[in-house]
Amino acid sequence: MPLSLTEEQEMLSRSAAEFLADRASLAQFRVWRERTHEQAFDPELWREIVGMGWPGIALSESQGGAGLGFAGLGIVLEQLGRHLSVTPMNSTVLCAATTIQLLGSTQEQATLLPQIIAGSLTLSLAWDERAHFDPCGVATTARSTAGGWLLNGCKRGIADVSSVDRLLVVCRLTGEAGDREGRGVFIVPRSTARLRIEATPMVDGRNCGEIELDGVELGREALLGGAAAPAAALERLADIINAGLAAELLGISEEAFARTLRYLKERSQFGKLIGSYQALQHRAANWFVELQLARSLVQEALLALDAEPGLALAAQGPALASMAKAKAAQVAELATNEAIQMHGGIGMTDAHDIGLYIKRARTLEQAFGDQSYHLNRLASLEGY
Amino acid sequence: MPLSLTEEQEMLSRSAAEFLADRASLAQFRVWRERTHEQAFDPELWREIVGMGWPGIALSESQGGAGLGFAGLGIVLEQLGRHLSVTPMNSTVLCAATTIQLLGSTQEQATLLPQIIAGSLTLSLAWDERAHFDPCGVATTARSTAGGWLLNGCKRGIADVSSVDRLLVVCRLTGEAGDREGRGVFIVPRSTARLRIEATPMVDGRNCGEIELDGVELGREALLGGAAAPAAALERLADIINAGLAAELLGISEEAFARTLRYLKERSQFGKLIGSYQALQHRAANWFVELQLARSLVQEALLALDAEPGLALAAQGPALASMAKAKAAQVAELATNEAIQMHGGIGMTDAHDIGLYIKRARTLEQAFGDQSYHLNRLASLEGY
Amino acid sequence: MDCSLPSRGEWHHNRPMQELDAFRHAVRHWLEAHYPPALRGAAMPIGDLYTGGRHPKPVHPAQPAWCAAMASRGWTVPEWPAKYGGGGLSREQSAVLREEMRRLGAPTPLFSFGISMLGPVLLKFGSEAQKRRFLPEIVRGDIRWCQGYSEPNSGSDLASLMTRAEDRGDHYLVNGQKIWTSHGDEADWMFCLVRTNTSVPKHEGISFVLFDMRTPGVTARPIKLISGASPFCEVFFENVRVEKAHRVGEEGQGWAIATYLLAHEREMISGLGSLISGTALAPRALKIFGTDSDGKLRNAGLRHSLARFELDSAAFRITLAQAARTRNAAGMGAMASAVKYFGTELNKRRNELHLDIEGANALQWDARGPAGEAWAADWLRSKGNSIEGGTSEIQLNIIAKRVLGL
Amino acid sequence: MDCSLPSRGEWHHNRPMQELDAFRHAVRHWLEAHYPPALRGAAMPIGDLYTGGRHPKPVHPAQPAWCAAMASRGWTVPEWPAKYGGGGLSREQSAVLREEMRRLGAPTPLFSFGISMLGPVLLKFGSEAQKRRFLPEIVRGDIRWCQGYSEPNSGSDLASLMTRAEDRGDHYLVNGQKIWTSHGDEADWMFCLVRTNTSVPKHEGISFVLFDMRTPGVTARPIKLISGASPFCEVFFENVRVEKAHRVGEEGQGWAIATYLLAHEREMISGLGSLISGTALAPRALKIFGTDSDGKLRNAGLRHSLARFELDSAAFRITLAQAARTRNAAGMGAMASAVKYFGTELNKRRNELHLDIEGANALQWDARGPAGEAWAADWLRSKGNSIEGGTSEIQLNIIAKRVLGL
Repeated sequence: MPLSLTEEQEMLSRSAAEFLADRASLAQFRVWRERTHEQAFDPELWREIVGMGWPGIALSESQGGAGLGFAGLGIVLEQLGRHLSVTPMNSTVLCAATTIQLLGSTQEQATLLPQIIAGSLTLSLAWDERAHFDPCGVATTARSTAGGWLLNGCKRGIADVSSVDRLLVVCRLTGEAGDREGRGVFIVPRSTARLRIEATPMVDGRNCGEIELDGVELGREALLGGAAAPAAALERLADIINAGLAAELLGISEEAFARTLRYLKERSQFGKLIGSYQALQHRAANWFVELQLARSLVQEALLALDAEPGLALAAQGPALASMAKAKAAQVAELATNEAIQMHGGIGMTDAHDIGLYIKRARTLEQAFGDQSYHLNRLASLEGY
Repeated sequence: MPLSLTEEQEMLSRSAAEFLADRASLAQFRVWRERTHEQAFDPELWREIVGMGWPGIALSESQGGAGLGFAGLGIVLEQLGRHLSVTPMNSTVLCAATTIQLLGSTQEQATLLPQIIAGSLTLSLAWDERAHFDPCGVATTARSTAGGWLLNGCKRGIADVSSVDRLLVVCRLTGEAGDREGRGVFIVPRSTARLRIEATPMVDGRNCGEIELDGVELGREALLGGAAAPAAALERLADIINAGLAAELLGISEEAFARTLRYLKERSQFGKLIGSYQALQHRAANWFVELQLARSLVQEALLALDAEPGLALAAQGPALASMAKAKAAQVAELATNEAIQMHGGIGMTDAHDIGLYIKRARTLEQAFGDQSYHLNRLASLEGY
Repeated sequence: MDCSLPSRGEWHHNRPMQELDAFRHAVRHWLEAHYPPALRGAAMPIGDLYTGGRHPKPVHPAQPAWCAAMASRGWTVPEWPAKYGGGGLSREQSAVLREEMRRLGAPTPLFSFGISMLGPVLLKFGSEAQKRRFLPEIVRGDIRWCQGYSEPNSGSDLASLMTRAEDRGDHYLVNGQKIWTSHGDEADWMFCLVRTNTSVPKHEGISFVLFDMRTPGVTARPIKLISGASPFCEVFFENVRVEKAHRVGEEGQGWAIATYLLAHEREMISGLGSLISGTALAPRALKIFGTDSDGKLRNAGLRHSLARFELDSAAFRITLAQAARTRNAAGMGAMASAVKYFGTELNKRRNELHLDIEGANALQWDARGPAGEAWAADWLRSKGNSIEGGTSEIQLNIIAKRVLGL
Repeated sequence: MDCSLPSRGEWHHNRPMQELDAFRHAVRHWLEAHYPPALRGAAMPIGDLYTGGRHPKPVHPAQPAWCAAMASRGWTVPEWPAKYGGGGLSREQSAVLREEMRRLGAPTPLFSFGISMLGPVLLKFGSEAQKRRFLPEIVRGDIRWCQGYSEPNSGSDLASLMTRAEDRGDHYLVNGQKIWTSHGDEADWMFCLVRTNTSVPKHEGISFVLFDMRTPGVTARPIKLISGASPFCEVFFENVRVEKAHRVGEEGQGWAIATYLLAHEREMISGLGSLISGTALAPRALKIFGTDSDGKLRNAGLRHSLARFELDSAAFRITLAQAARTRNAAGMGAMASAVKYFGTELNKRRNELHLDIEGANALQWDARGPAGEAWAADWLRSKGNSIEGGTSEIQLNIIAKRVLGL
């Protein structure tokens, strides 16, 4: 049961699944991961995805998008999770396009979003500075100079860093690390002087690296929106990203479940299919229930983030986003662990596909806050 | 596998089990719980227990005890847990005799301990003032007056309060609620003027009540040890009590397990013994493992509390006491919940014995700190 | 492969409701006129709902009038056919009625097994005579029904039931025993599974019969639970005469009827929403533990557990709401088991968490919460949630077999 | 009934050891003289222990000398009979030797399947010729052994193995395949379960044979795991000639031998103690999250999980120590499964907790901890702990059936 509510959404889900099974399958991932040090994604695949309009899926029709909202984007991300497809949808669309949509001036939106939609511009968001997501803990400084801005600091955990055209770098304009106010987002081309980029191979076969800004000089126009970003807009940005990551995590859990269920019906031990053993049946049934619950929260979070600002549902967006991420991560942990355990020895081999899901699941969980982070945030949002 | 390491301990365990099965069984508990409002325990049963020497079990031979240490006392408490026996072993022996042993002067010990051993004196420890154990949160005051002491405050959660001869009341001599130093323990006879005693029926069929000290006047000799109690001694007191409660919790878990295991081998559904279903088998096996782990910690904690002060094991006493209590409470929660669930509908009836264990387990957990309290303490002891 | 994006279309699930506006207006008007002022603002936990019967025991004096007013329009059972006393409403109209009732805070006027269980069975399997006789009584709440299913040796394995119904021409002679009969001591009639044939496989020899609890030979004895309450009975049958005319469906069709009822779990599912109600946890925790200088609950472990619980509660509520939206779709049977399993386990967790918050105070036998909740009794009672109505183990079996195909 | 209290007696479990003092003194003296200074103070994780063999790959250059010195006294296998090269020590003496080695921080001089698995089998089932030939090699670590048990379709259900050994008079011709053979590519000889009879029930047609891995027709192929390492092999047999003289025990006795080995799990259990080793968690957590003004770890949820983990680790260690004390008692078989099950699940939990602490840093493919631990690889490798050597499910089955009698 995929992440969809209407017939249109089901159609989108089906067509995404078909495309990815054909063009960005696990077999293709296995080929790709050998080369991923140099290039973060396959530009040919990306061109095809651009041709289908996915980069504009969440953007309004007036912005040149499909107007399907974050619910629409979530459906595609879920399928990317199921197929472990390597694309810049996460870095460029979920993170960067949303940043521009929320923080960019009308002019910037009009310039940048069409380039993203057309596939001529890829970007990645550089926010974190330490091993754990800490949205206010921005110590990288942007000092105003005569001609523009001077940036100093280090960023890490930047998706697709080895290939994107530009970076969106969250810097501190005023105050100090930990302050909610005073952060701004800068657009930094990868070829900028005094910008060092280093890609790190991750367990999920992607690269996700660091940058060092050692006195990077930028023009005045480099600051997105021309001013410090409102703290509320940055919070909404993180909420949207987390709901999107939750959708991808959900896809991973669902695919791990589907494959394991198949295996339970194929593999025999002691003369019986292992799926006929009640202990495994109960664990599979509980896993199925947990999947339903995660799906409910992810779906509701995406709807809330799409809802008109005045609506009651919209007000629940922040809490739902944290709930969706925490639950999706928890279920993905359950799913990927159970998948390996139920596959037994073969599940531990690199040659079998089932072991690939756990690697991607954990990197998605860590990005923009793990379970612990989001449970803590949820408690704070609810006032306890 | 009971809580015993040596042949002597096994003998003690066996004889305690036999005695309690005969004289303080669940059937006798059922009769007793109807009358427990007025009297906390059966004095006839208590006389027999005194005759066996249990009140002095942990006390040294020089104090007139059996010299079997807290490991010996734990073995008896475990059996009290298994049989849900109602006795003042907890209030008078585990709590009060230990308090006197740790805080009393030589003179006080020589006077009071023999009375406890002889069964002529029962006592209970009044420490808590709120719903959760908070050893330093003592607000009840003892002011020094010309003739002695003036006590004001309220205490709650006092075991066997409706029947004991005297109360040991933890009061504040100096400082304020929350301070580690400045607490002292007073001996207050139940007939004291301006002392109001109120017993509350609890889910476990015992009573456990409150006292109000509204300007209670006591002589100078009422302060145990003649001075404020060293904070370390009060901590050790709580450690010993918690290890003892953990032993009783372990007994509950073991008995709930034994009875459920029997039921799994008797009850059929769909033409098969329910114990032949693998899902229940795996849960029972996991439960068995958890029991072993709880037993290990309880045993080790008791040994550590008995160990000579200089030994490495003794230094681990505080951490082990908290680990033992937290683990025993967690396993008792598992055990009593699983026991009811595996018994099905019959487990929900008051007529069936299995439902009695859960009630006692939770009151024991709450006394002197629940899982959450002890995990927190453990983390603090370990410096994180 | 068509990889183009769908057009915007009906992307969200809000359905246009303009055509229902007139109906909504009329309903609102009527409700405002007939919903008793005395009931407004009163908290109405599920145990306080009006259950009707020959000797009704309304918790609030205004309940019978509210029930009678609603029954006069058939709105105690909005979607049943009007000719049997029902409201004859469409599903959409029924939803509007519920919404308008919710707007006023109006509780269900009548809560009964007649509505949720027997009615659907009679509508599907009953004779015309049975429908005409029993359904209007159910609509009005004249008769309170109880269910005779489980037996001491037939809990999860219901089909092994042994209560015998001997053929005596125009009637059966019933002997045996039922257990876990909700309110068997207060109910007026019982719908009951009995074995009419012992020489066929166990599922095929069962029939579904109705009889008055005043029939000679019927004895109901309350069962005291660990919580102290006695919501269930044992019911004994000694040569009880049951008219064949009161058999629903064919002889031997009883198991099919029971199965149909299990699948017809809509009411049960919406009832489950109330499962995870009770004392609100976070405010109690804040009251008891206070906050640290950052405004965080002082008990950090509890704070973490509370957040996990809240998250799972929200997931459960949303899943329920989605299940209600798709209630007639194919996936519903699966959801019923999933929701029953998770909801009951969640409620047990809620109650344990509540104990962690209140500490020893909640373990006083008579402990009462701020809204009069019986803390200890509610906690103990919750342990039965995952046993009654099909154990958690049975729900997991159903999911594994029927949904996952294992 | 005798209800009197026992006399104090031998209440604690410390045994008098005076009579061993002379032995202890001699051992200490010898160890201090022979334990290579180069190895002192070096951390020696289980993967770095010396494994011997024809082409030894010592991690530390001093390891072969240390092994040779210990082997010269038979102390690589202290309790084996001296006539086969063992130390001939009593259980008490052996404990003293271990204690003295621990005092010096001296690691096990030789870690091998020859010692822990094949040796006990040969001692019990081997012919005198086999003992005289193979045991001394094992004592010295001349030959490294591997185990040929699992097959692709025979994992948990080991007895269904299909590798055929055809009777050819004085030898067998072996065809088939093994999998999960630890270090099959580095081992010198294999002890192997093969099917010598297909016309009897599966447990009865199995024999236990030994052969050189250089025998023509034997091919070992490493299996790459998700962690990137290849500690296991597939091993293929194509017309491999195995002398009947190298069959241990009778034909058809293989299953009994394998079962005996499973019960003889002492070494395995003491090995499990090292399972839950690795990066110490609390110091890392403190370093990464810091403390609040009360000195508490700033991540409260993690603090709670850490305390729970520590508590279970302590319980596990204590249980292991108690199991070791009673290792020859009847309850041991039960404890072996309990300890294997809980220890491996605990180690998985440890690794997940470690990820929570390090965050994304531990997900770098090449991430290394302060002591050189391969974080990501160790985490991924831990997932196999509850699969290899009998899955958690099999351990729970064993406990349920053999211990609980279900």
